Amino acid sequence: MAGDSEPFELPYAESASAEVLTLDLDGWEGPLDLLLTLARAQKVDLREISILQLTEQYLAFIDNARALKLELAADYLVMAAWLAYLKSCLLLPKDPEVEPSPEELALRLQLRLQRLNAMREAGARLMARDRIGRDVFERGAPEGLKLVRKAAWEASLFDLIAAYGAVRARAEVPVHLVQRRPVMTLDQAIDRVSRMVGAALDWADLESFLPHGIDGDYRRSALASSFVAALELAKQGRVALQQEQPFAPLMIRGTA
Amino acid sequence: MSDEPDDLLRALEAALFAAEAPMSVAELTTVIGSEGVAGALPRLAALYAGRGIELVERGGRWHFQTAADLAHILRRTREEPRKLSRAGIETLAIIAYHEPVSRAEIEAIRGVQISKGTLDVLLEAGWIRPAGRREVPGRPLIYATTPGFLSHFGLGDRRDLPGIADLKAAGLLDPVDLAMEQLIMEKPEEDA
Amino acid sequence: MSDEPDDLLRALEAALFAAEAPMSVAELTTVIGSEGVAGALPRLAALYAGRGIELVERGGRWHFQTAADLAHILRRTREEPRKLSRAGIETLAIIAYHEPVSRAEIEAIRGVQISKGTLDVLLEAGWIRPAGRREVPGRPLIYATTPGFLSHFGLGDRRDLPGIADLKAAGLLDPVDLAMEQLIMEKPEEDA
Repeated sequence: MAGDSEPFELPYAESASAEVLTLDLDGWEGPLDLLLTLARAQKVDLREISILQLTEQYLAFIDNARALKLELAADYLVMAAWLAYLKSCLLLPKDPEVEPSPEELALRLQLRLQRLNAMREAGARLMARDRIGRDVFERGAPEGLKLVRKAAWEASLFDLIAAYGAVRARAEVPVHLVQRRPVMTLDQAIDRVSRMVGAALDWADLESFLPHGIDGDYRRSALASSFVAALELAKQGRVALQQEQPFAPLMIRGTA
Repeated sequence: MSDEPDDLLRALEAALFAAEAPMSVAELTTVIGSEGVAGALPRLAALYAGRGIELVERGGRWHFQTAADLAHILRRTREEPRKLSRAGIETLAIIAYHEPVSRAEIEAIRGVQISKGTLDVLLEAGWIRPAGRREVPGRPLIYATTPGFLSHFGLGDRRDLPGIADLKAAGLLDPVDLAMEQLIMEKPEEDA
Repeated sequence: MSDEPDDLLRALEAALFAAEAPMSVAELTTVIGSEGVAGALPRLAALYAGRGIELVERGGRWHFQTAADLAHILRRTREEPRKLSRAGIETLAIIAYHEPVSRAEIEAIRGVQISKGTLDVLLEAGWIRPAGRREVPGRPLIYATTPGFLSHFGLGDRRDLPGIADLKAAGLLDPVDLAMEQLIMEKPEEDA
């Protein structure tokens, strides 16, 4: 009854050349799709379908395609091999050792066909709905809704006044005040060294002439000024200077 | 159309007419700058019932569109939307009825590999979107439909998918393994 | 809006809604494929009178448009608070204390060039306005503050601004070195 159904026959009707048949084979979305097409040709509810009959139809189809020397995609051949196995299992006496049973395999195939069929029908019903751009139309030239962002500038009166203060302060003519640094003048050093040399009779280290308990910049200033004072006093013949080697302590003694 | 449209209805009407895409209640509330949008939309839709243009809700978003029975007037000036291949239609149906669904799951139902182009076409049309990954080995990408899918096919909601309730009741949206398990479980009962 | 829209009105409504440009009576007659368009259009327009959208004729062509009083919905403005830059606040301060002043005078007082953007921001904020031209060579534009400036800063009058002596007393005349440092720090900003 199903053998002469339309989808099965169609390829033959148009098989003027092998190429056409190949193209028609491409029309199936895989072996499951081909099986479903054959199953639907049985014109019974998929739940009532005879898997054995379906298997025979599929195998016949593949044989015919082979006879026509058509190149069949591997998955069609895999399905054919599997169905041939299923067919033999279904025909042979039951072997309770075989798991899963051929009936279970057949049921599984039936369930898959039902699911694919359900989705194929759902797809067709979906496509038949009132679709935008085909059955219903949106506004042709919508004005569009625009959001314009506008900055709300923020500044306080204090910011304003402080900014003006900063500008004016920058513009003021700067006045530089040089801080007085602690120094011992040359006059002070001559006065001090000449007084101290007058009291001493023996050689003494120049550094011992510096005031006690001073350090830092003032000590360096006092040392420098005292050295120049010693040279000045030596020039005047009032002191004698002696140094054993470079960087050794500078010794000083009164000549009086 | 007895009652005079109030300010809220007028504002909604204007916003929805001018909008370039369907709008949610939240978006409309922002645009209109007033509350009560959710309640006013069905009133506005009722005002347009039976007219040449209709206000419809699709996936929580609202838009105006021409009445379906007037398609013959408008279609002559327009090209048909791109025709989807059979693989495309089936893949879209599987995603819509099973979402979220992975590529392998789609292939299991169709019994054939899907070419990359099929999913690309559906993605490009804005009908499906990647919806994360399935937390199974390999973490495959899963797909779901978009609000644009609902709008295009005139569905208020996924529950409006044709026949989805019947398919669910018949177990036809369950995987084969699950269906087999249930059938085997039922068996002893039948034998008894 | 008493009469039930008839088929012709529905068809016109849909055709005008879906149209990508305003349509003439002749075009509409072709699309609808029925006579009586010219008479039906004013009826359709009357149906929409006072609504959020209106059917209007412009130069023999008809189209739907948003009601004029709802134009604000199409173009919403949102204010986003932004702090005025240092260059901006200093320029504003100089204008406030010395108005009317030219750009060159502002730069002479600030000791730094000001970018055009700085004045634009102050103009946009509505705090300054062009106040004519200085009658010197080049006739430069001069700027003054606005009433909006006074109200924003809570001043009754420009003379309410504290004088130099007040600023000094308040310690707002920063030491020169610090001011120089700030000047150097802000420079890249102004270049940008």
